Amino acid sequence: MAVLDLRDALNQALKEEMTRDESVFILGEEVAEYNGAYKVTKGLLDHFGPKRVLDTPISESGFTGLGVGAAMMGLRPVVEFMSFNFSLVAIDQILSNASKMLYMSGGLFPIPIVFRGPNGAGPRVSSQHSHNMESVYAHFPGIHVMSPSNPADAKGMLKAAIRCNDPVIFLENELNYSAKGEVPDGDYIVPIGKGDIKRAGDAVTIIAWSRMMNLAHQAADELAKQGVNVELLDPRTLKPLDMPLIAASVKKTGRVVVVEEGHFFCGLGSQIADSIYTNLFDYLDSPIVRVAQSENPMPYAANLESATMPSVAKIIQAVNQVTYRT
Amino acid sequence: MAVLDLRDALNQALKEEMTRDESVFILGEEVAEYNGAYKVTKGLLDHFGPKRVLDTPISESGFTGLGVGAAMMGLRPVVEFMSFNFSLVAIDQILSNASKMLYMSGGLFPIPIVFRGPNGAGPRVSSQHSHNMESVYAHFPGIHVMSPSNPADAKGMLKAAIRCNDPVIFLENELNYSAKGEVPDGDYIVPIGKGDIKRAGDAVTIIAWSRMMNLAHQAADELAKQGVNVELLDPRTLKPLDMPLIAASVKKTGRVVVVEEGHFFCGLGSQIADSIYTNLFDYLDSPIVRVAQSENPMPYAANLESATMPSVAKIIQAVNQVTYRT
Amino acid sequence: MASDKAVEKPGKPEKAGIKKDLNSGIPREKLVAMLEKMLTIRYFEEASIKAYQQKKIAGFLHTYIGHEAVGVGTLDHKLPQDSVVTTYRCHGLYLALGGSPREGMAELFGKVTGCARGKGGSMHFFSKELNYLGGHGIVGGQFGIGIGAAFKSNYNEENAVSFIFFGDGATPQGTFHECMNLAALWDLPAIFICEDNQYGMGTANSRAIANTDIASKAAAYGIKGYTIDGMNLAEVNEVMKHVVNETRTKRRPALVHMKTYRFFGHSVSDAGLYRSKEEVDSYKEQDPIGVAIKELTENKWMSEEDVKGLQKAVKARVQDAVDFADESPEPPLEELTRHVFKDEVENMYDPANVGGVK
Amino acid sequence: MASDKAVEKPGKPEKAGIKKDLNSGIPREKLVAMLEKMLTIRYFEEASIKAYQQKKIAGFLHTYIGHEAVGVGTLDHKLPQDSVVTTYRCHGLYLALGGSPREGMAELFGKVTGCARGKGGSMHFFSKELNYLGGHGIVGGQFGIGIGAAFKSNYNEENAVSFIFFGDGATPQGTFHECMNLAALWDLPAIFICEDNQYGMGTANSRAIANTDIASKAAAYGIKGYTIDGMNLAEVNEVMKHVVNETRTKRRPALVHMKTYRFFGHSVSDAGLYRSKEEVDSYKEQDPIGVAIKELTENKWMSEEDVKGLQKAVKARVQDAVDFADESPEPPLEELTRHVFKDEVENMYDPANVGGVK
Ligand SMILES: Cc1ncc(C[n+]2csc(CCOP(=O)(O)OP(=O)(O)O)c2C)c(N)n1
Ligand SMILES: Cc1ncc(C[n+]2csc(CCOP(=O)(O)OP(=O)(O)O)c2C)c(N)n1
Ligand SMILES: [Mg+2]
Ligand SMILES: [Mg+2]
Repeated sequence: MAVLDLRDALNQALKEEMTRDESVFILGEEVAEYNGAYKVTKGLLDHFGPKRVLDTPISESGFTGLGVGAAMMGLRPVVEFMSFNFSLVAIDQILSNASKMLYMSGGLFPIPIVFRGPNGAGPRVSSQHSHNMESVYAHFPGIHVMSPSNPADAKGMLKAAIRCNDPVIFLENELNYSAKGEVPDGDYIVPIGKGDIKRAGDAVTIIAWSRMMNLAHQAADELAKQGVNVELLDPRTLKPLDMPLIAASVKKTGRVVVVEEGHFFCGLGSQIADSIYTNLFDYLDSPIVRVAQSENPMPYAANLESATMPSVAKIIQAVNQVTYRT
Repeated sequence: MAVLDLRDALNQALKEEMTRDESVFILGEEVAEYNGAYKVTKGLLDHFGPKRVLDTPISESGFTGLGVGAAMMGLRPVVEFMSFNFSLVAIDQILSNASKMLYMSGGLFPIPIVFRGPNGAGPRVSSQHSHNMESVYAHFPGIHVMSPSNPADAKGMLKAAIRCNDPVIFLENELNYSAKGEVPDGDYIVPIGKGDIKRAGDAVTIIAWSRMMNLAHQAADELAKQGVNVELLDPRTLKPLDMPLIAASVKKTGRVVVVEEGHFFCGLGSQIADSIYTNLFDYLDSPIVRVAQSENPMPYAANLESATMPSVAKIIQAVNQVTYRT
Repeated sequence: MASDKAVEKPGKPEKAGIKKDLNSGIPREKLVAMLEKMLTIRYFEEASIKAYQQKKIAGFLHTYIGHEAVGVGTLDHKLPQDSVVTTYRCHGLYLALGGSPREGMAELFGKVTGCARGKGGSMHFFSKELNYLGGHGIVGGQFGIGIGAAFKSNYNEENAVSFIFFGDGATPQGTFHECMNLAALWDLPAIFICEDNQYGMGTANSRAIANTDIASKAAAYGIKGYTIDGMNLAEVNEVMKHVVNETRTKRRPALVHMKTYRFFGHSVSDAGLYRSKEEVDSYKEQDPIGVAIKELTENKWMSEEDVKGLQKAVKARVQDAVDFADESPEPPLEELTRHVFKDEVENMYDPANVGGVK
Repeated sequence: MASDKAVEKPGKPEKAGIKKDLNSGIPREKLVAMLEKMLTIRYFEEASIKAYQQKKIAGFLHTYIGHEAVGVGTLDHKLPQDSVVTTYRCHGLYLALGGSPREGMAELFGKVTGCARGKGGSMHFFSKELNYLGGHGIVGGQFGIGIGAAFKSNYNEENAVSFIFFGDGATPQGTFHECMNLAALWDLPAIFICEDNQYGMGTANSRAIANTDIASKAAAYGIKGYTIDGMNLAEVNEVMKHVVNETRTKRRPALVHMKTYRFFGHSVSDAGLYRSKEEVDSYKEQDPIGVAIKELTENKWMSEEDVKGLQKAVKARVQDAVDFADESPEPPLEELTRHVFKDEVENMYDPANVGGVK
């Protein structure tokens, strides 16, 4: 197993899947000649040529729709959004077309398509460039939502997404592209719908995904020093949730903290919490505590930005709260 | 007090506010010469002329943006979406511009704008015309979300929305436009952020809004016959939620059913439930039960459509479940 | 991918010099076949309006009556590998392509035997064999799909073209512009066909479009634009032959402005107060069905009897479709959660994931 | 509202016949003032790059270096009631309008004394007094704002015009088309100014735009289009005088294609591998600052000393801005939840509504 950046793990997944299947192609802004705004598509143009690696104009709605049409005709597009913030101008194509096509055609036209790119805040990029989109895409049926936290998962999950015959929203994170980790060689697949216990513990379950899992690891290290044995659960697929895995963990710990980078109100954490309360009410020893962004657009100023975002300190505080250590 | 259709109550609110304030104008598809696709704007063109009542081309992103710019310069636009499904092609203007402008300009440019129109399913209009958007708009800071269930509220809430100096998403419902009720004359205002107990009871709290409140009323009538005394709580403003009102009701009943027309996963109900669990855990006698759409796009066939939607029967079943009467 | 051709000299609107006389130039057999198609559409739509009034159909219902020459004249040139996509006004093209009236009517009735198993309804007709990519309810939502199909034709080095139909009301949508640009930039074999019936719902197109010469917009993308009298079957058929051939061989998109008219309201619920009876009547006089019948009878290619016979046969076929739809079953309840996804995924149907009352 | 004018004869790209010589035609005093503005922008941006390297600025930083003649030459014609909106590349126009370098630099440093209280940052400069409507990060997101300001001018019967700046890369966005159409249809006094620096990030515009003659796109909306050498201060100033006057008096929008160039990368993190040093150098030779200095000195309107003095004075002002920014405080933490809303609303700040750890 090689140690790779998360970025390179994604690149490997793309390369392997494009090699395996001629019908896979990738399009988006700056994915080809520029090698990707965040270099996830580095070398793909050289390797596969301009037929399969396409730079697009700044026309998110147009090229997203193009992807949906190509998928209807049997191709398997990977659409890169330079950032998921820009998916907002294309969201109608995702929700009204991609996610509904199979159903409203009575099963005639499956849409094997992946929408991928960084989700959430980049560093100091202010209000318009910091949306977390998971709960929005997860709200509507007909689409799966995935978000990897480490390089191995990134590879295995992206390969699963590309092989899936249905639309997948694949949420990366700019601040996580350089995260390093061992990545299995070759055909490594993480199935859609399967979460993972990143660290076993019995005192409290922290549910976190994407970059928040890094913070959760740090919090867990710190709490371990204080004798609190935290279990880290990464759902990986955000919809559908791996409820069996969540249930097993909650039954063990009885206490839950949910950490998400995005906003609190109607964030994915609200659904995770609701699902746990509904299905595991009697196993809970304390109310769930959620850590999320504060209720304001992302400010530019350094101090305000960090006050807005979830942090290791806030996670530890949340753990203290569910364990009544405050 | 006159008895009016909900549609006419909205019309009255628009007329009164446009009369009161010269800077209020309305634009959207078919709002002027056609008198509105659902006749909410009937007579406004005749009364206020084409300067203040404007038919737009089918360019939702363009005219939504136009509204935001006009608001920055001091006007008070009311933007009608013929249906909130079509707000998806304009959502970037709402989320990236309208809801962030005041904040990212450091307080310089407030955006007094109302986005209104029918939300959710019309009758038999199939997959692409049946989105419920409340949890999506409620997820992001900088915007209020309101949704009236009866004519009096419709008038008082729309007037409050138009007077608000911040963006408001105002969600109506096609199937509710003909609902009748007494409507106070003149300057009747329902403040943003204030919910209402539509029917007092002590056995269980049903939280519902918009057209779902009608179903809840029917369910409550039926349950009353069975001796179950239901409290009906209409939050009216969906964000921010009237948590004090919710808390008082939950403390009284200890049991909660949340009914929403839209989808379950990350629906507004997930946040309502989460907020109740978090803040009122010790007052709950049973897990909350949510009633929502089934997990599929809206089908056209009559039987499938009604199987998809929440119903009186499903609400009664939910009440039975929280009261352990099953 | 972007070639020099992308900025080739802007095309001028071209117009074929075909006169609207009884010598349309369409050969007899073909004209009869086209008349049959137009009648099929006309009677199918009339039957659907009646069924709507009987509450057998619900929701929105947008008929193709008045547009028949556009669909029939154009799709005459569709080859099996070609694809077609359009708006919610989608029954006519489906039938023009040879779609089954039975499956179409059953779709309108919301029956499982429908062309989308009763799940799509009036706005969402589909056919896999015909590469009929729908039936779309969001104005402008189908442009991307259409250029995607054209993209796939290039990708797989097929000689397929993509027919993209849309209304005049869709031209102010941003996606029109995005997709025209992409198609021109990437040399996609897509034909953008604007069915300009002069209104988007109740809005006359001069109140929605700054420059109503739609073909002239092609120049902004360096492609050719054409203006066609969409009430004239022969003109549609002849000019589209050229356009389709050119698109197929030269792999460049084209924009076609079809001037047509809808004889009924925007949908069945539209009172149509925004246009005069005189205006409507003036177009009804150009009814391509009447014109075709006149040509056939005056040329003695068909007798009046022949015509009546044909009309009767088509009506019977439509009635058969109505009966079929009537007698077909509603989708079974298992259909509710079928086709949300193609693949089964772990934990998908766990009730904890989809909630609801258990 | 839609008038006949909306379909007036499509405008032809017009081009003023101004030569690029030392006799620009700009009077001495004005030329000196414009040079000062261009220098302010140049030095401000250079200082911002330096501060970025020192990690005093973070996130994205897109400089206006190379574009100075466009902003300064155009906004010379802005009256107080007019409004201006642009992209994330927004420092130059702010300074061209007379915005305070101190408040601008403080914004970049994320300080509460910034023109957006440190909350907006590099991409979101605003000024209420100047009707500077931002600084926007979503490509194409500002078109609607700009036509909204123009709409308000008509609504209140003011004679204000709206300047809408955007990049070449924004023209394929759908909102460009929607807003051009709306402006033309409703006779809005909006001037669409494309700062075509030939690249959208790393994509040469010929790889993004099917027809790169941007002014020619005006015809699709029945308005006038202009092509201007944006490196030529005098040409910008002169043609824009005409365009602004015409827009102000005739209440018709216009589309202006400014051919310019950015001397640095798209943002500070761009290595610029997609263009050659020769290409960059060829534009640096046309640097409007150098040209202006040459004209002023060769005409003996300024001595070399004068020029150095001016440069020194501007540099000092920029240094003062940097010092001011450096010394200014960060926003207090109360700023975090201020300005989310203008109005207080019941139950808004109830922690049960916004969650988080209590
Ligand atoms: C994005 C969007 N906005 C609005 C609507 C509502 N709507 C449906 S059809 C229509 C008019 C379209 O007119 P046109 O494109 O000319 O097609 P026609 O119905 O005349 O064939 C409108 C406004 C919609 N379906 N989608
Ligand atoms: C909708 C959207 N898509 C993509 C981006 C990422 N992006 C930022 S600037 C840019 C290039 C824009 O180029 P151009 O319009 O020519 O302006 P320039 O930077 O050259 O001034 C891109 C792709 C964005 N900000 N918004
Ligand atoms: Mg039309
Ligand atoms: Mg550029």
